[in-house]
Amino acid sequence: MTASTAPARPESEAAATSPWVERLRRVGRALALPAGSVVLAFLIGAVLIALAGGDPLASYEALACGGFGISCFGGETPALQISNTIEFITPLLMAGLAVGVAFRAGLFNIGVQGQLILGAIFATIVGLRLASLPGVILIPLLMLAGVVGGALWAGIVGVLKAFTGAHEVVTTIMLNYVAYNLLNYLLINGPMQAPNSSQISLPVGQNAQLPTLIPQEGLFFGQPGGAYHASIGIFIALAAAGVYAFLMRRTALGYEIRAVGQSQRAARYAGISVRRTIIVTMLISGAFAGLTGGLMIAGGSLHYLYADLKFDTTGFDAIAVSLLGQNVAIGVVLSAILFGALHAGGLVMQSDVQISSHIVEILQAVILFSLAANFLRSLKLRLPSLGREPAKPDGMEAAQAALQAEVGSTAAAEGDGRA
Amino acid sequence: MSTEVRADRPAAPGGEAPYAIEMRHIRKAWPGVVANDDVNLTIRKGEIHALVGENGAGKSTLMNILYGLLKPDAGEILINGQHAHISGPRDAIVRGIGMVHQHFMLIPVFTVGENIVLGREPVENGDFYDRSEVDTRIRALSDEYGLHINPDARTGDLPVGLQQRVEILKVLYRGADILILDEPTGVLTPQETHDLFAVLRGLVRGGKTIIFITHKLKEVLEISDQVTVLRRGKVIGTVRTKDTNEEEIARMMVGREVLLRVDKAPAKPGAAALRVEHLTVNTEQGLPAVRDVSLELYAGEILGVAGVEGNGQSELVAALAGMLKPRSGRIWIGDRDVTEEGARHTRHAGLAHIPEDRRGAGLILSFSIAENTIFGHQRDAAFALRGMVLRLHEIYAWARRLIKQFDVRTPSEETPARALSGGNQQKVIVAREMATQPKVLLASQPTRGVDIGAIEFIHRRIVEQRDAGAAILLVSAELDEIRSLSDRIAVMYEGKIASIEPPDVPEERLGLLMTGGGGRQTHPAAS
Amino acid sequence: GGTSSTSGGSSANTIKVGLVTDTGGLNDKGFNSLANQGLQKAKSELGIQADVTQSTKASDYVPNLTNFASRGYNLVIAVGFLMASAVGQVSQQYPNVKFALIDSTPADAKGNSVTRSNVTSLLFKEQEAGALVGILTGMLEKQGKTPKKSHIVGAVGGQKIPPVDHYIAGFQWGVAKEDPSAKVLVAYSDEFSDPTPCANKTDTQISQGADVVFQVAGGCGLGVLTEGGKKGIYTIGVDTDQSASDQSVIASAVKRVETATFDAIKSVKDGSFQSGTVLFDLKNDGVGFVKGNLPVPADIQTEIDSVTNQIKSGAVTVPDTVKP
Amino acid sequence: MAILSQLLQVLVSGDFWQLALRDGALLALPALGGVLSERSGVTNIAMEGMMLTGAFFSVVAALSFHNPWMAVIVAMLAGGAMALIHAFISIRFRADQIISGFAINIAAVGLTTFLNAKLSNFRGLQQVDPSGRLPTINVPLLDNIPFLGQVFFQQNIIVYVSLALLAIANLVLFRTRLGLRLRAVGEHPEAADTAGINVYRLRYGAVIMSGLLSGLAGAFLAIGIANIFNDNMTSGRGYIALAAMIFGKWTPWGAFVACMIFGVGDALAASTGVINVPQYFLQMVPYVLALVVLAGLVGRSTPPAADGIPYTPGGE
Ligand SMILES: Nc1ncnc2c1ncn2[C@@H]1O[C@H](COP(=O)(O)OP(=O)(O)OP(=O)(O)O)[C@@H](O)[C@H]1O
Ligand SMILES: Nc1ncnc2c1ncn2[C@@H]1O[C@H](COP(=O)(O)OP(=O)(O)OP(=O)(O)O)[C@@H](O)[C@H]1O
Ligand SMILES: [Mg+2]
Ligand SMILES: [Mg+2]
Repeated sequence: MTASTAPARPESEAAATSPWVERLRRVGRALALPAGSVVLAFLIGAVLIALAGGDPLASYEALACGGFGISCFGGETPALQISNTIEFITPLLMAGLAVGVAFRAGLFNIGVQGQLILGAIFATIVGLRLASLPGVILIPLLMLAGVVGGALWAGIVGVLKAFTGAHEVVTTIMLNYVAYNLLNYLLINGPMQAPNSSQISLPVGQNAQLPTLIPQEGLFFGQPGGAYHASIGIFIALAAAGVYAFLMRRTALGYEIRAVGQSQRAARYAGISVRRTIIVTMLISGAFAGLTGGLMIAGGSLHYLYADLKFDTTGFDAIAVSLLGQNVAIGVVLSAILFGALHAGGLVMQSDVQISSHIVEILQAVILFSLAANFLRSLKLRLPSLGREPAKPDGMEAAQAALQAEVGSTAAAEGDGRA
Repeated sequence: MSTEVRADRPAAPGGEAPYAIEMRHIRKAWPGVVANDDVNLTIRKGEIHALVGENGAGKSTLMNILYGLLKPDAGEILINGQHAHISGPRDAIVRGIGMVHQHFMLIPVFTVGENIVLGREPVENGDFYDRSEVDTRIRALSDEYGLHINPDARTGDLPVGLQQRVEILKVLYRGADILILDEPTGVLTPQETHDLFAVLRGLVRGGKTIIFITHKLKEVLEISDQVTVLRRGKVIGTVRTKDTNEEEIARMMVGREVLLRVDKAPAKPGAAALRVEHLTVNTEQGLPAVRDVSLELYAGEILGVAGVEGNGQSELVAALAGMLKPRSGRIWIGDRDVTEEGARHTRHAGLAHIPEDRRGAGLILSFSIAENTIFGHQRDAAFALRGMVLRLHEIYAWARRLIKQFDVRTPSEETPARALSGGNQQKVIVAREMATQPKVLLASQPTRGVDIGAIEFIHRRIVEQRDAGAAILLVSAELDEIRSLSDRIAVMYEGKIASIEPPDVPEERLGLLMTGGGGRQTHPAAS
Repeated sequence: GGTSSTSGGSSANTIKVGLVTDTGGLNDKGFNSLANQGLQKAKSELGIQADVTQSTKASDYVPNLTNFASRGYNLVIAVGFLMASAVGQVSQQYPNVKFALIDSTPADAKGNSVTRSNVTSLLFKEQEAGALVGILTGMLEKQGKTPKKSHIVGAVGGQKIPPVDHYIAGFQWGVAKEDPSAKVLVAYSDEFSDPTPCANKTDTQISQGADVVFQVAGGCGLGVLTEGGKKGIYTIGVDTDQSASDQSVIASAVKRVETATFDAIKSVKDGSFQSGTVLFDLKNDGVGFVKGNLPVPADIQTEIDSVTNQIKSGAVTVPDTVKP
Repeated sequence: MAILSQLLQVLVSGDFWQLALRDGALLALPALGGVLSERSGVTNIAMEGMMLTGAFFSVVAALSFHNPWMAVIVAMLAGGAMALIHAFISIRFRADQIISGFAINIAAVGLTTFLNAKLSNFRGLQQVDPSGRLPTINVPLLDNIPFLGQVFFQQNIIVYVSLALLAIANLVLFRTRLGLRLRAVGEHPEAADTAGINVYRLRYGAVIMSGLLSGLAGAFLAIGIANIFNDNMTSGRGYIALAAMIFGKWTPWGAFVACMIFGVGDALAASTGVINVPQYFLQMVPYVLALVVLAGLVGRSTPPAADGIPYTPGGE
């Protein structure tokens, strides 16, 4: 082959020395934007708080205290605040992954709330029925039940989409409402209502509850152990994020999911079954969602199923988490931490400085706007063109020009040699 | 060469008469690339001015600037001697500039009429769209320029040749004096190109000025008065067409000598690698496309498939590749009946496929080049442990090898395919499909829209594959390509193989066979 | 830093009270709002430190209660039946913090009611208020003074939870006592916030013949009042005097959550806090009957007064479960 | 059998259909807004938030002006302002339109709840008195026709407005120059741009229209039906409208048919006392029905080709 006999080109060496630098730079660049967006959002939020008659600095101190246990001046126990935050992060992260998987295949799963409810129902049933099993068996079974419940619900969406083309936005919204009514049926004078209560089920037994990070007996950081509800559920969620990353980046299935998300036509060309991939993706998405439901029952502070789960917004907040995290595992983890901390912080902010916790929602929205609109990049883009002077080629441009010149001359040499 | 046409026109501008267009010191940079670097271009009134250059030379960018779609970083534009501030296509339209874009600007779900009048729609009773007025005007226009078309046809249903016609009518409808045609012949058959040239000559006679972008040097010589060559964003020079030749233009474009002809030894056909019996295939919409086709393709030969676009070639290839289920008939690769197997298994049986739609099917533009080099092979043992876990190390090594072997010009294997020029994108596909040493290679329009340097390269590779024993089915709208590469030529007409011819068949006979043995091709919408 | 966040700690004799709403939030026009009014009154009259946290999800209950308890608040008020087990849990972990639970007794993990030495349950005999508006309704029906004289009336509940059912049970009892032939339609909207389902339920009850409808659905139930007004029937408000909401409101069955909240705070302030259950009923004016936009005829008023006395004296007991 | 006859009894009642049409027409407004926005190429999932904002400000305005028309205008402006944000972020900044729409929905909840508390000192805004409510109009003579009169001619004024807007939108979208251009912009903005059409202006217009319509729906909900503002009172209707828009294949009448399924669902849910089926199963019916119809009859709905893709001239 002519090309293979050509001398090794310098740019391949350049490429060999730079990938780490390049990779670091890329990670930095990938993080810079969301981080900048968050900072910008907080600046805008500060203005809003001031307009609302609050003290931005005090509000943010309280927010940081509630979210991360730092800058606490109201007698809060940092460890407890962190525990609360972890408790909120866990379902957000899990559900965020559920939304993310679907997004990767080009599917907008607004039905995570419904899938999560089904997961919680299944998990509760297993937790109650098999209460006598030891935890090491019962907890995995309960999680599995959650997975099955969620996957079943999302699977309907996948199958309908694959075989009839029914749009997933419609089917997921419809199935949410079916799930809400199912939940009501079960819990309001229905088969799962606890005998002496209404609108809630019996709690799953001790064996079905996830171990907490801090022992329940004794005093820790000045507070009773039982006040700390953060459970090892956070590790399950983090592990799920790891699985997600591995699935997407390192497996053929993830590759196919991404291919289908980018172009169904191309996927078909490559022999990928689009139908099958859509169904599998929805099953995985539903499994994550169902696992969220399982974690809510086995972890957290309430171990029973409650009808108000239909007003819970986890499944919707997860959409924001996934979008903010740009559907990549690390991004979803970071944005779940941010949203979990904002939620926990909002509660403290209201009690500490009397700023409505609903400010937090506005803040979340501003973060999303700022990220989506990429205000920062627009600012940057606008700067160089202020002077009419055309921009000097930056490093990359210069490198590319050099490369092109080099390749050109190599090719010319070949041509000459043959002529 | 039609010298008599050139004789009709003045060889130089008449004395003081201002240029139709002057572009001065135009600069436009994209991130990482300077697409236009201090470009000066002057177009005389009433001439056909060809603009040529390799892929990515900056031709489209320059014309998009002229048409107001892009804002230059620097430079100025004069139209008919007057400074023109063009801040959007509307300004260009007002100044009598019309443009037929490289990628059609047609709305598939609209009718032909709606597409043509869009932006200058006749209305009645206030704002109501006046369909009968549209029909009248389009018929008048069609008659005037001999571009017949049915205004009520749905544009997406038309073959590309007719879509091209719609594009030109759009420009004429707006009364443009200066027409920019960006690769208008890229998708046309020789007959359609011929027809188009007749129209262009008519337009010039009627006083219009035309800027014409193409990769086909023959067309440059046939139709233009002047040629401007761009290379990597810079003007290399402008020459009078009658003072130059193909070799010179090619050298200006590429910066070196280019082999314009493929050297190849006679084929040594082996056993049948692909057999097709009584194959009938419908389009995705369920319309008959391939009717009862039988053929045998031998190892070590190139079978060219010629035909006017829309005569079933695409569906034939899709069926062979397992992307479209045939209605009846059977397909064998070697001894394996793959009729029902689908794309994945057909691939495993040894078939490779360079698809005609490279951006829509052959690549995932957002994936890296490395990821694209395993597209369709993502579950192969070489790239995935047990078909499940990707072996990234091997994949990157593989990608680097292909990049080197196939001279893909890219900063790295992690660059997204989107960032490559069209020619280099095509090279990635060619590399991937050839590297598996397939038994059967379906090459569909393998050099469409690719510059001559890359065409030369791809042609060489196809011949090498043949010599290595692959059976190659080459589908192309380029008769030159078909004739110079093929060992046998099958002509498709209305879903059937009209005839199989030797490679030295006269062009006239091919043309005749492609149009049903005589009469002009017609399409129901072209009436 | 903010002034309150730095000084909140420990000035010796201001007591700190934290209030945790349920997911209805402070604007619910129902018991969250009323409890907050009680809290704010205590703040201005008793000079306490009063802080509020709104729960947006059920999973916020425990963290919110814990937040106040862990910071040494003297009293943590939990508003609403749905927080029973959350209070049961947190009160056990913080035996030195006092809790007041509105509408329920604390519950253990299994949902069984438990007693805690640091929890006071503020319970209301809603059925007694429901009974009085039931008496009014029944008498009007019996005397043919309702818009349609149909002997059919309705009640629209928010969710099927005890505080709601108590009201409805009392209403059923009162109506049946005066007009045994009258039928009481019962529906639940599953909503405390969106008024439309309540309005729609009312519509249906009206088309079934109801000419007096009792709302027991908080903010959602306001839809009952306006829909009733539009359709020309009588309606009855709940929790507070709602006669200003619509012309159709002929009376309201009230429950003095603000008073109960205030009293609980006061008991902590003056050291008279007692664990266990505090019952608010007709006798202690914790629930009651308030007139609306219809002049109550003397005979009916007499009957209402007499039933009130019978209930107060214990001569009659009003049932608290809804008859199917 | 008893259930069937109960169902029949419900289905022949004028009350039932009156209610179904009212709720259908309520949903049709944001659904129509969605159709316009997405036809122009801007994905819009923000109807929920724009509607909630409209509802809130209609009540604020009705309480201060005691005039429903002023309130309607204020509500539409409020919805339009939210839409303007969405348009600005989506069009000017070429943002991911799902993120932007989602942010609008979150912001609307936060904003209205916060302001509700602020303005009412934590008691919730007052009930709107009759002077501030949108009137029900009985069309003279026609309203006396048995059954049909009640269903079609004894409705809130916004029901008539909603139906008229549907008809007008359908005409504009498919018969006029403006409609042709709007659809062109949503299918292939480059083609429209190169034909001299101002892509941005049309997109801004369509998105803002969706805000005006959603704001109007919010006003209808708050001062036509409920006469009150409660936090989060739209309770997912914007999402139902979104589903209806897709279900109806991005056409005004298609969306309206879908809205009517949900309107009937609302009416059914209200009939629980009459039909002897467990309430929650009855309430599932419209959603299950929609699923079945979608899967069986409607099938694939293809959005406008450029829906959700920000436009950059020349691919810049
Ligand atoms: N077309 C496809 N699209 C998506 N996933 C697929 C596809 N084909 C196979 N898979 C998944 O990959 C797994 C491994 O592939 P498999 O072992 O089936 O490959 P193969 O041996 O080449 O094919 P076959 O067994 O059908 O001959 C399958 O079990 C299935 O889960
Ligand atoms: N939207 C864009 N963003 C970034 N780079 C671009 C863009 N459009 C063009 N370029 C780059 O600008 C250069 C010139 O592109 P242009 O399309 O003008 O080439 P061309 O001469 O028309 O090529 P072809 O013959 O393939 O059509 C190329 O390197 C191309 O990659
Ligand atoms: Mg080009
Ligand atoms: Mg196998």
